[in-house]
Amino acid sequence: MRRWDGLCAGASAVILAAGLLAACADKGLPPRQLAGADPERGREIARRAACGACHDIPGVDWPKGRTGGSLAGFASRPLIAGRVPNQPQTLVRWLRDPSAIAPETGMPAVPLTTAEARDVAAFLYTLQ
Amino acid sequence: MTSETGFDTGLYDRFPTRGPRPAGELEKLEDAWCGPKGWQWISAINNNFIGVYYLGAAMLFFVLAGALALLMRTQLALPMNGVLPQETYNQLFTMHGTMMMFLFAVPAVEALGVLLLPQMLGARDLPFPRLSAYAFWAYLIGGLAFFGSLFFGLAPDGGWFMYPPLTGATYSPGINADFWLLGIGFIEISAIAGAIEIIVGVLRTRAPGMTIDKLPIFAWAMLIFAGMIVIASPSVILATLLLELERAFGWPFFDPLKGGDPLLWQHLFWFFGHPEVYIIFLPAAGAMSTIIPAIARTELVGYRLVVLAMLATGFISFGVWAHHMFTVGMPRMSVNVFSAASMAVSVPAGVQVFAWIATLAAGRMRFNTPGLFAVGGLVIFVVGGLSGVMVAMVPFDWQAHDTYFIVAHLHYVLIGGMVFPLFAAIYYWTPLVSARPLSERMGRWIFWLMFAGMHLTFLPMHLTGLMGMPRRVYTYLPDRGWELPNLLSTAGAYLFGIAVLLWGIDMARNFRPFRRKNAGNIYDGPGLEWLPNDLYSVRSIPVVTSLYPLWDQKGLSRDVATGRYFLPDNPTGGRETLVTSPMNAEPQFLLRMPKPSGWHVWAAVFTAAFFLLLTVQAYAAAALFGMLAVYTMFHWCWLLDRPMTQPRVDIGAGILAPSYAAGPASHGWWAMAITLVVAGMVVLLAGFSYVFLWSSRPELWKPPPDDALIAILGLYAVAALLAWLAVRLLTHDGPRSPVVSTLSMVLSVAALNAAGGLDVAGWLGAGLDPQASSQYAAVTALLAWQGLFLATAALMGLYIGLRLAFRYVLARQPATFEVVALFLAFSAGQGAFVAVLPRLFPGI
Amino acid sequence: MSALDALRGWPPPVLDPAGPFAGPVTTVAWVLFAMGAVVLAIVLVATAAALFGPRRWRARLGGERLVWLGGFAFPVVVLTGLLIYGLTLTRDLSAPPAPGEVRVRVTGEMWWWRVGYLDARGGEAFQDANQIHIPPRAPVVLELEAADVIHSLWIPRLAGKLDMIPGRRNILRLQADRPGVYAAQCAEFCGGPHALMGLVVVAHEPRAYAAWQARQGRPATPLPSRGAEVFAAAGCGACHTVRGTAANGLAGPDLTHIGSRRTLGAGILPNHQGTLAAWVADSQALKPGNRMPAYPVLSGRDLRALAAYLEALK
Amino acid sequence: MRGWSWMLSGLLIWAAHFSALYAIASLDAQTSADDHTLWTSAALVATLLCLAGCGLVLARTGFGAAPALPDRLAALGSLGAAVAICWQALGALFG
Repeated sequence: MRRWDGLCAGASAVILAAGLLAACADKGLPPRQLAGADPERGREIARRAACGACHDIPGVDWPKGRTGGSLAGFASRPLIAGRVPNQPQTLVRWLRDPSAIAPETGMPAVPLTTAEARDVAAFLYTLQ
Repeated sequence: MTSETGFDTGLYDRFPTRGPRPAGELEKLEDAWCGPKGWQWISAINNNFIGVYYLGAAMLFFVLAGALALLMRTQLALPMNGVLPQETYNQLFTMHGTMMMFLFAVPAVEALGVLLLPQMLGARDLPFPRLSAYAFWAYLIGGLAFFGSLFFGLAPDGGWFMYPPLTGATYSPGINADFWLLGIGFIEISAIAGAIEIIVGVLRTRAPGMTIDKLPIFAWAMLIFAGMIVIASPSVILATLLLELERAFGWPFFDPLKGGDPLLWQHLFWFFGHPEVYIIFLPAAGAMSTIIPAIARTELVGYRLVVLAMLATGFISFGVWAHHMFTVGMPRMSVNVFSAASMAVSVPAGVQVFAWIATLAAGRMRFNTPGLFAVGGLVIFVVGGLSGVMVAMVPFDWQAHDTYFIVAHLHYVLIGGMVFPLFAAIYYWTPLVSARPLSERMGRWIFWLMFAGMHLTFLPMHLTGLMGMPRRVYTYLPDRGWELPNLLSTAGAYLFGIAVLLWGIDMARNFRPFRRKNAGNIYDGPGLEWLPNDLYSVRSIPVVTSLYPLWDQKGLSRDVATGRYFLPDNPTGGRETLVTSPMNAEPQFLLRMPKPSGWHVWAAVFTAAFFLLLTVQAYAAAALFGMLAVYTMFHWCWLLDRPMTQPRVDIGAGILAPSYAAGPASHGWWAMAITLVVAGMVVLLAGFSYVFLWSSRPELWKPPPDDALIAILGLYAVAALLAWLAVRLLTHDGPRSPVVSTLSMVLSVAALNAAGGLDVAGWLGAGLDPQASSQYAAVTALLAWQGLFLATAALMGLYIGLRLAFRYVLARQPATFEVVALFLAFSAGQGAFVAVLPRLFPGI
Repeated sequence: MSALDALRGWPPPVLDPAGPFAGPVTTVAWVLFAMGAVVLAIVLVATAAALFGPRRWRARLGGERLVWLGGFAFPVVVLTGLLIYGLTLTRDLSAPPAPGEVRVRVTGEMWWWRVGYLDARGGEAFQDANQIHIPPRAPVVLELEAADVIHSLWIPRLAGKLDMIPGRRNILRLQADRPGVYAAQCAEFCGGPHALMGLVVVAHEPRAYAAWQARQGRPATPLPSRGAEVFAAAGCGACHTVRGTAANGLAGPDLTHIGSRRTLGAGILPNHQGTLAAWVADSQALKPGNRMPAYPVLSGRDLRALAAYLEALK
Repeated sequence: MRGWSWMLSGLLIWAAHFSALYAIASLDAQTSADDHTLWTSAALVATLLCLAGCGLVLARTGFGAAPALPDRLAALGSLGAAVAICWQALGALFG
């Protein structure tokens, strides 16, 4: 019985902590809404464009490249690529031509239309 | 029926004898055949022990190779899965195929033969008990070392078919490929040893009266199986030798830059590799043809048709090897002939399947576990046979070849044709060796799980193949639609795995071997193996008058158990069995057999160590262990053909038989003759390879030395003559016979070596450099092969000389001389072939 | 239609032929499936009757007559028919090429495909890699060779497979009846990342084919750029050729028109700046064991410039 | 040995035919295309010879009427071999 109590207590603590963190995240970052963008379509576009060739992306089985780092938890990151604030409009611009924002980046322009880039951005914001 | 040996078959009427048997007879027999105690179990040479060890080891490798398959299926469950890295996967699929074929399937059926044949034939043991024990130990040690290579990342990764140039030194620089080449070469030697045992056993140790038309169908199957091993495995031995020579010394057999041809490997490999499938299938089919009549309680319908079907399979399977090569771009006429032969080989399989169905209809099937496995195997095998007909159609094969369609096909054939029959056999014959039968209830569960798992794994693979998935891929890209069938296959594989696990539990709970009392004939089988038996096999060797003796010969069990037939005792005091004639099974002589000893075990350990050390390139240590192996074998032979005192003995009912035989009547002569067939096949295939290499790049070939061909041939002829003379001089039985004939034998050895030396000298004079071209490599290989025989001949000369010194050379015991003379004569003939072919072809 | 769309599994490519060298094989496949289904049904019914049938049926089945009929006569008749069908088809499908057919030499390498387009005299006009462009509705002759180990070229919708064997040259004919993109892959285990050795066959409209041919035959005309400098400085030219520049390596694929290819890494990735950069930076993560080393030393700016340069090589 | 050769005679004839056709096909591939007809006829001759052999064996066993196992196996083997030989000949003709 004692073991079970301990487990329950531990689980409650974890849940509590997660809730607090989520609350903080909500407060600390501006809302990331992209009107009319479809995250599911974005995932498909990201898969087709093989963004995974450089990034490990949760929800995309393959490829899983190492060059650009993992995109897990992208939604809760304050910065894009550690450089610019992680805001929807910036992200859409970043996806289409990163070098216009950060000339020293190694990420090339990905052939996406603005609408496609918005979908992909919406998808990336589902990566909690 | 006319007599084959001059034996009066009227004497059979003296059996069963009447009156009580003398006291102490049975105790003497038990004493001679008592099993080893404690640690001595290693030295056991009785087929009751070796057969169980052998089958146990084969099943161990089945489980291990199956575990590898589960790992692979786990990796393939999802596209671009990361469970196994690429290198590991490539090693696993290589090991899975290799182990299932070489370490499980062939040894398992061979073990079944070793275990069952003596009992089925009414013999006390197989004729060369130490040879089968040697074969087992060599196989176990070699197999474990081979499997162990996985844990060091040294496992071969070129596929079980090992195609060069991928497996050559350039593209497989590590010792992984060497593990395969030396390991498989070594294990084939063990398979050949077992085959010799089985051929001589089936032809020469049958119970009197068991004429060829009363030979149990399983024995027929094992006989054909063993014959096929003798013809087929030389091919893989030669292939592995050539590739190892290319890897180690750069002799270009397969390297196109120097006139070699990668296709030579494929021809040699599949000339072995396709018959291999039938080598595996035939004994299992023989088991089916034994079990189905027993389960249906009726005679096998079309016994003769089935025998012919198995013989035809044995023959035609040697004409289909190139159907594994329909996509290599062979000339169309060859392709067509091979396609026709591939269709032809399916007819005998159809005959057997319908014979089983007819037998089931003629009798009344009992749905016990062996019966379920037999019928389930039949259904699965038919599906595999049908997809086999499909891929025998060349245009369809162009699409299906090397895809998952083939993976499905071959697993249906092998699981339906071999694994299910093997499980039927295990359930059917376990009561023969175990004090308890296996559980019927668990057996049913195991059957249905295995049957369902099998179909769930392999049925979708037909589709996966048609969807474009090639074989031997460690992963696949998403979006090709291959996800679902692959996931199903993986689920099925786990189901199969659970069935095997349950079987392991059943074995652990119920299998109790090596007890004095076994569970007995619980399925009411008709074969001699169900006579009451013990470590000495049957109490007395019956006269057989029926194909189903226990059903047709009333009171046989009782009479046999009370010693009323042949050999109710052991007249020479040791282990013995009766040798009979090959067609009519007329008693010929009493074969005295060895007692347990350690020499063959040491021989196996040293041979294995030799090959293993060769693989890891510890050449000095390998040479040491090679010499130790030769020494132990030498010692083992030294115990043979000792002077003996009782020339004729009573083999029952006052019938006298010799206790010694030499020449073609003796079992040792047969073993040597079969060994020489193996050697002859190797040199014949080497000749084929030579011509094949020429045909691929004739413009690169240089003229042979124009020298003493006549002298070489003359010397070889003299050698053969002297060997023949040695036997004649010995049996002439003059006062100096032993000395003169030994001298003649030694001179024969000298002449052989002189001829070989002359041959080599001629080529060296012409600038023989084995690394320079495929021609020179092939010639050197031929010469080296002959050199191996000349060295063995020299050892035999030494052996004969020592025997003379110990006064073992006796005119009335010429068996050793006959055997050595046969070997020397063969070596002379082979030497002539090796000298003539490269000198006269492709043209003077 | 994108290249990767051609790789989707349904309908199964073997049963969805797109040319006269694959179509008849599909017909054979259906005939064989029908044969198999009928025979399997016969065996199953016979087995069921033998096991469960009434005594009268079983008596009729339980004799040598069944073995003769079912095991010998029936297979002989069926197989004779099939054999003649198969032999006729083998002859038709392996007819020697006619003069004037377009010839392409495809060489299997570990683990990609060198594709050389031959001119009328049999000389190599220009080289490409990992895709084969063919004119539609005309037989094309592929001369198959291997540079290292045995490979096998399989384009299920256009023809059966044929092996590429060092020291030999095999001839495979195929024809696409419709313009389109057809997936293909290596079918013979060739070590390492054999699983990831794919390619695509592109059948053009006739006029598009001529235009493509003209464009591919020309050397590259890259503008001087930072990417070109990176390409030269990183030593890419030691393994790769870009016709019209100093890069003349032969170990890897010809990159003269890499920007115009549909796939990257031998049929495994879509081809654009992003994947080009990923491939250059760390191809080992995408296709483990392939012969191209990873280039983690390039700066972000250089990598991007290089990718842009490669993409511009149309 | 004689007994076994007789018992296996049909199958041995098959083996002879297969070997002959394999050799002929190899020679056909090795020589010029003009000789193709020659090799096809050689295959035909080999086929007729082997079929005649099968016929002889069958006749000697009274077309399978002989009851002894070796005779039966010889007869059945010849029958089966004849089928395979015809198929292989078809293959050579279509070569």
